[in-house]
Amino acid sequence: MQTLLRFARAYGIVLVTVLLFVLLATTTEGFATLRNFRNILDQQSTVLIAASFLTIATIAGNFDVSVSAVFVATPLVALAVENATGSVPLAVLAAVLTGAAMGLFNGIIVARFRINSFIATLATSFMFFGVGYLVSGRSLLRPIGQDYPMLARTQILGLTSSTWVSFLMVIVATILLTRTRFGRNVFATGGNPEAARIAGVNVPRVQATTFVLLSTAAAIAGVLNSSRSLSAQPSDDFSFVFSVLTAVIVGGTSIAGGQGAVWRTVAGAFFLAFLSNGFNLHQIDPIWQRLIEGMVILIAVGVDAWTQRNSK
Amino acid sequence: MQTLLRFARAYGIVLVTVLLFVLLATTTEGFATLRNFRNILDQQSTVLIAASFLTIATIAGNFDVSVSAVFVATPLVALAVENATGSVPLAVLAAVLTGAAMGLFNGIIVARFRINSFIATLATSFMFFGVGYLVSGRSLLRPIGQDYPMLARTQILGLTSSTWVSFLMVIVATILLTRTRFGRNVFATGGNPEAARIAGVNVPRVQATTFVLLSTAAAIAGVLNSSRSLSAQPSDDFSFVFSVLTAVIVGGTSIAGGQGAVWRTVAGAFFLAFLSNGFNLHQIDPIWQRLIEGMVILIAVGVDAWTQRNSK
Amino acid sequence: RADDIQVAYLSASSANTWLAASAVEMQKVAAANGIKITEFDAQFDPAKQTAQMQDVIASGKYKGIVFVALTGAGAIPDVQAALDAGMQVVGLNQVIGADLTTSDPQVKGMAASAMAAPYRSGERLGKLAIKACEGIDPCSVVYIFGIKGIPLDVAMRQGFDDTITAHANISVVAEGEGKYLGPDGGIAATQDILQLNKPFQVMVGADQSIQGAAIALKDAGMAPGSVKLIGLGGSAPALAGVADGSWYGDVFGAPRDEGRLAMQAMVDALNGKMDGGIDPLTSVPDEGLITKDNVSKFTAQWNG
Amino acid sequence: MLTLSGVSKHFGGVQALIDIDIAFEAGRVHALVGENGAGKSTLGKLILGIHRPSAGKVRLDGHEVAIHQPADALGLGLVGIAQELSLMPRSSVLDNIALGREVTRHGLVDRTATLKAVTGVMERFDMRLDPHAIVGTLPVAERQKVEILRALSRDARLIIFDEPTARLATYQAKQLLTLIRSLAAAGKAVIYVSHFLEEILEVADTITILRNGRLIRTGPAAAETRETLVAGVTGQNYQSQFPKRSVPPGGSAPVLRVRDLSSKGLFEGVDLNVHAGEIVGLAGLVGAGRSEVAHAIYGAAPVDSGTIEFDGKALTRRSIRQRIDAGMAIIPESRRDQALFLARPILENVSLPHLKRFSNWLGLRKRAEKQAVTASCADTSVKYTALGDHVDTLSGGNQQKILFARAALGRPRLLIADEPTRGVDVGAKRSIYEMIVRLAEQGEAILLISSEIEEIMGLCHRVVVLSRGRVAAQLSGQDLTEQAVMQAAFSGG
Ligand SMILES: Nc1ncnc2c1ncn2[C@@H]1O[C@H](COP(=O)(O)OP(=O)(O)OP(=O)(O)O)[C@@H](O)[C@H]1O
Ligand SMILES: Nc1ncnc2c1ncn2[C@@H]1O[C@H](COP(=O)(O)OP(=O)(O)OP(=O)(O)O)[C@@H](O)[C@H]1O
Ligand SMILES: [Mg+2]
Ligand SMILES: [Mg+2]
Repeated sequence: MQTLLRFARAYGIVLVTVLLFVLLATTTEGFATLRNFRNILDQQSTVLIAASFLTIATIAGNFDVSVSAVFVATPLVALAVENATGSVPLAVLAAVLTGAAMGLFNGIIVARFRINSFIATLATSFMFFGVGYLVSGRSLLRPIGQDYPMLARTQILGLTSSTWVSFLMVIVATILLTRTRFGRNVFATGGNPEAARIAGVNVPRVQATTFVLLSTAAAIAGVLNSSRSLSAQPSDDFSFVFSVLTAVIVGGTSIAGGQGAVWRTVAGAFFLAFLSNGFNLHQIDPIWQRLIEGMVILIAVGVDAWTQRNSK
Repeated sequence: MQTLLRFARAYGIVLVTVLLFVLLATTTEGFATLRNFRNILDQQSTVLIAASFLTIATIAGNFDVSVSAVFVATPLVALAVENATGSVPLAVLAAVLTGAAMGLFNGIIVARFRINSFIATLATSFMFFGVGYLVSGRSLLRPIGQDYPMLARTQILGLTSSTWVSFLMVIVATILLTRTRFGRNVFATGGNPEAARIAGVNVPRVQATTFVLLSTAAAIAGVLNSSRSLSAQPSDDFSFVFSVLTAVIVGGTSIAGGQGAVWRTVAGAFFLAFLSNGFNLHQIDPIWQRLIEGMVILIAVGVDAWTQRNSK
Repeated sequence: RADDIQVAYLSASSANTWLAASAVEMQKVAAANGIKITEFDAQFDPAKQTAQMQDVIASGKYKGIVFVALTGAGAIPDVQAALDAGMQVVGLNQVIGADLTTSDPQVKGMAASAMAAPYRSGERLGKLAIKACEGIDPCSVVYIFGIKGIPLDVAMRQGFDDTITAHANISVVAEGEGKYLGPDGGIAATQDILQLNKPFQVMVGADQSIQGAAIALKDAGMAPGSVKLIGLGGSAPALAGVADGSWYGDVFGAPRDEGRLAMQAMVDALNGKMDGGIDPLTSVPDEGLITKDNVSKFTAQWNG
Repeated sequence: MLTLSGVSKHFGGVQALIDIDIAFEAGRVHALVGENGAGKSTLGKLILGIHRPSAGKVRLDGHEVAIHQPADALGLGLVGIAQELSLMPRSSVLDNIALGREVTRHGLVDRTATLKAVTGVMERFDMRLDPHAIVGTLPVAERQKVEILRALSRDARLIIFDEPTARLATYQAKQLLTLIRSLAAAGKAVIYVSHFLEEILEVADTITILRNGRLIRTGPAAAETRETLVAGVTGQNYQSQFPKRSVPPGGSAPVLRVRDLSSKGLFEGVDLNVHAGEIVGLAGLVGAGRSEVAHAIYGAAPVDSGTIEFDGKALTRRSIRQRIDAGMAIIPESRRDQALFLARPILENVSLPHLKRFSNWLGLRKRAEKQAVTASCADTSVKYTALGDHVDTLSGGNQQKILFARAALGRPRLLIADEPTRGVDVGAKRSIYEMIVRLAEQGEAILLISSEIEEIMGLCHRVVVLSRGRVAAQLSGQDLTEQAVMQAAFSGG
């Protein structure tokens, strides 16, 4: 009992997510089916990929709004290359390199020129969205070959390749954060940058690296998304980063930096996914969905914040 | 010369804004006309009203995403009341009270339950957007009388009433922040909440008050906007808070809290307004606008950050 | 050229692929008539659009405005101001005014407006649904909104409901939201709806959502055509789907025609002729109701 | 005047105070002594409304009072300065001091009147600061003054000073003690917390000893001596505060050779040698530039000219990493701002600069890391429950020892220790001194910066005195006397 309570306190968001899961599984027809779980995993894969690495950037003390712009622009690069060369590997490579370059640009601006990361990445968002327009000629792009769609949609052991990639990325992010020197430096940088510097951490480099990793992940997510939906189109849409950031923060990673975990983000993402899946299965009117979603998020975050405070 | 340099350093963003102004005035036909300035003032009025008070909330160390939702929902309340009663004062009162209540709700959640302000106001945004859908019956609302449109559109000394209201709100916010105890407490709360508490500041109350003020201001901005456009419609649109927040941050108020000024935000808002006005007058291709806007914001913020660092 | 007539094009978003297709045709008509178009990009921000309108009016150099309004009735004062300043205004794609059932201009003095009214689009979706449900009783329909609750979607749904109401065999058994952001929304909505275990025969929604639905249905192992998919938009994938039988039908959408007609109306207006309301679909075969029988008569005007 | 009866306070499972009965009287200075973590600050925080007691009663002038929050305490005239600086770093000195006491007229803050009031307080207590300076840019000692001035500017009946001299130089501490006596003479009750037993004996009328949250005894200061206090506080007897000094090394080449080091506006022409096994003191007044010199040597701050040689090799780049790899370690002067990650485990705090040693291509070798950290913590006698505990659960003295554990883990050739005993109790101080001496005996070169003249005198083989950024004297052997050091420190005058 005592240990159960201790567990609940340390892992508030997991508890809340499990409760929601149990609630839905017992009350909602169609929820606890293999197919539904496969769908949820597939639907969440792109968010998870970006969110795992946004967790790292957030722990390092930064914000990155440009995740959306990278997510929108890089698949356009991929498809432009695919349309021109017919080569899927080249397409993916081009998108990933573009993503990495965008991340490096963010990183240099934030880490070297010390511009507040929120406003810096907002500004670079405009630029990256602009790149999306330029490469696409403002038109929707579709793959010409049969291979591109298979990037996200290949079935392996009953799950989509997109899902497997998301597992991989979650694991990579977790290992980076908890089992490497880089991860320690990330926590140090976000927790107390001056102390990190004195302890020999190259703070600007750590920060820049988190941006590069994050943009690369966002590019991979973008490519998978375009593969799944067989198309990509230019837009100015910030909604992806909203979903991603919501998962990170509902998970309980602090935007103040220095604290957080990838497993938290995974729990946060699934909490939100179960919630919206539950709404859809219950056919709740979207207008009431908004009200209920708002309240449920408040409760979940409140419980998690409360347990985090008390578990110290 | 020395003092000029000192001035430039302390007021980096003002300098940048003035430079942009001079550049546009000398190169751009139609920029330096009375009518153009009147338009810019009118266009910026709603942003200025909300941004002045978002500055206060930001200095107190909080984020408020729900500004958009309040801006969307409260004019729907106003118009629903106007349509039902025909009374404009009642309509305005209803909207402002709704705004204040929404702010109080945010304030209680953030200050009392100590939920991170970003995620809390994101969650309440969903709820407030939902309120907008419910009061409007999901349709566009229009004023039935002739008075409502005059709220924003009355011409006084050549400027619209909306412009005058924005002047008033900027002044009120400035006085609150710089010349009252409340203002001192806001800086203290954002600068070091624990220290503020020890010094006898009622931190939760200060925080809640900033939320109430901000939501009330957002409601006023929303009502003026609906008066100007003779209608209001429900939506989930976050673009208003993006514009408002961009003005605050381009102005140089730190999202870390404890630092900032309303005049900075005013300069930031006009910097952005001149920029987009200049784009429009120069007929720059929208695709390139994005790229240029991103770069110019980076430069402006970079210069301001640099001068703020060096003026210390 | 210096002596060109200047026309401002106030776009809801330069990133929108439908509007980008319209813009291409507008350019052609403009070039043929010695008109220079300047595009303004509101990036879906209504406040920005109002500011752009004021800037356009203040600059004094434009003779006309082609306007894709973001706020329906909210745009009326902006249009009024432009008319008061002596400019010609042609609406494009979106209704300017509160009545979402008609293409006719709703501000006195507006030269023309080229669009398919949302309510009409809903009716057309309804007509195709009736056709798809012929001989099926009961015929269960899934309706995918863009964003449920916004006036546009409300009007469209109203048109749909009013059309199918006389047909007792048809009922809407489930709803979803596609969010107007590519096929992703449609995929997720369809996946979730399949979990309801409510059999359905027909799905209707915007092309992008239905594209997502097709992907999700296929992934769920359902044979193409086993659910009758009806889209709205006339995009390339929709026409291809109708042609190969994986889609049942589509309500045509004509961004290029719309752009051409709008610019033509602007030329007319500058020459003193007011064209009034233009529904581009009245001039296409079968009022734009596409099924396998007539799909060969249509060519897609945009990619989706 | 103020009495606490049966007061207890626990934080979760930690009993910080157990059943305390104590009375504070007007016109008297009442000192609290005890080890780190004994509960001294907690007692003060209960009075100030920062924490609420878990049990017990508080009476003011015989009436029971409920103090729920700091504002209530302020209303009753109970003020204090906290042990950890609690200032708004981005606000001005003026705003920090005046917070909550701004002069208002018609509801608006009267800035000139407020400024006048604040400068008035500065003059009255002879602590002058630029009222418009931004607090975050001030040296720690000045910040401490801001904190003190804030307390003094309120109309107080009782003032709590929680280790106010920990951040002050000796001569400033003397001034503060005089000030405290005058406050008591003016009829105020003063609670004084300090680890400097000499100070306590000098200033206090009454002394209370706390140990592990319990009140051991309260009695008149006149009845106590240094020895009785040490015994009361630690439960042990030390012959002397300082361990036996190690033998100064003979003639080897210096580990650190600094020549003509300058940084504009901070220091100029600094020459400095430290040999293996030698403890060199860097003395001077607060603001003399000692920390800046240390930072420059450590590669954490830029220099304009001069050379730094380490083990015979010139260090040219400004890179902290390079210094750490070469075998330098630093204990910075502010453990909270410059050294610790309070919300991270002890393990990570200790190993951070040395992770390369515990990494291979597979990532961190956590077991090796844990072993090494455990050993290092044992060497430096850090007291902790588990290496996974967050550092902010440790007492101040143990937090400071974490930094020694961190430095020791790197087995450095040179250790720069900047105010290493700030805020630590007598027992911990003694063990830190032992640690320093032992490290020197093991052949490490040590550069010790301290504002406590006793520390410099008790430990160092040689002392370099800085005054206004210049070397005013190099003293060793017979020349090294307390008076000579002080004279040199003030010489830049
Ligand atoms: N906010 C807190 N949460 C949990 N434990 C606390 C808290 N504050 C103090 N403690 C614990 O209470 C005990 C007493 O701490 P306190 O700060 O009063 O000691 P102190 O005598 O002032 O020590 P020092 O000389 O190091 O300042 C310690 O064990 C400490 O770890
Ligand atoms: N952040 C800062 N900004 C501006 N000036 C500073 C800053 N920190 C220190 N100074 C100035 O640099 C000089 C040296 O300060 P420093 O703190 O190094 O002195 P110190 O001898 O180490 O004193 P101590 O460590 O005892 O406080 C002082 O004149 C001080 O005012
Ligand atoms: Mg203490
Ligand atoms: Mg120092």
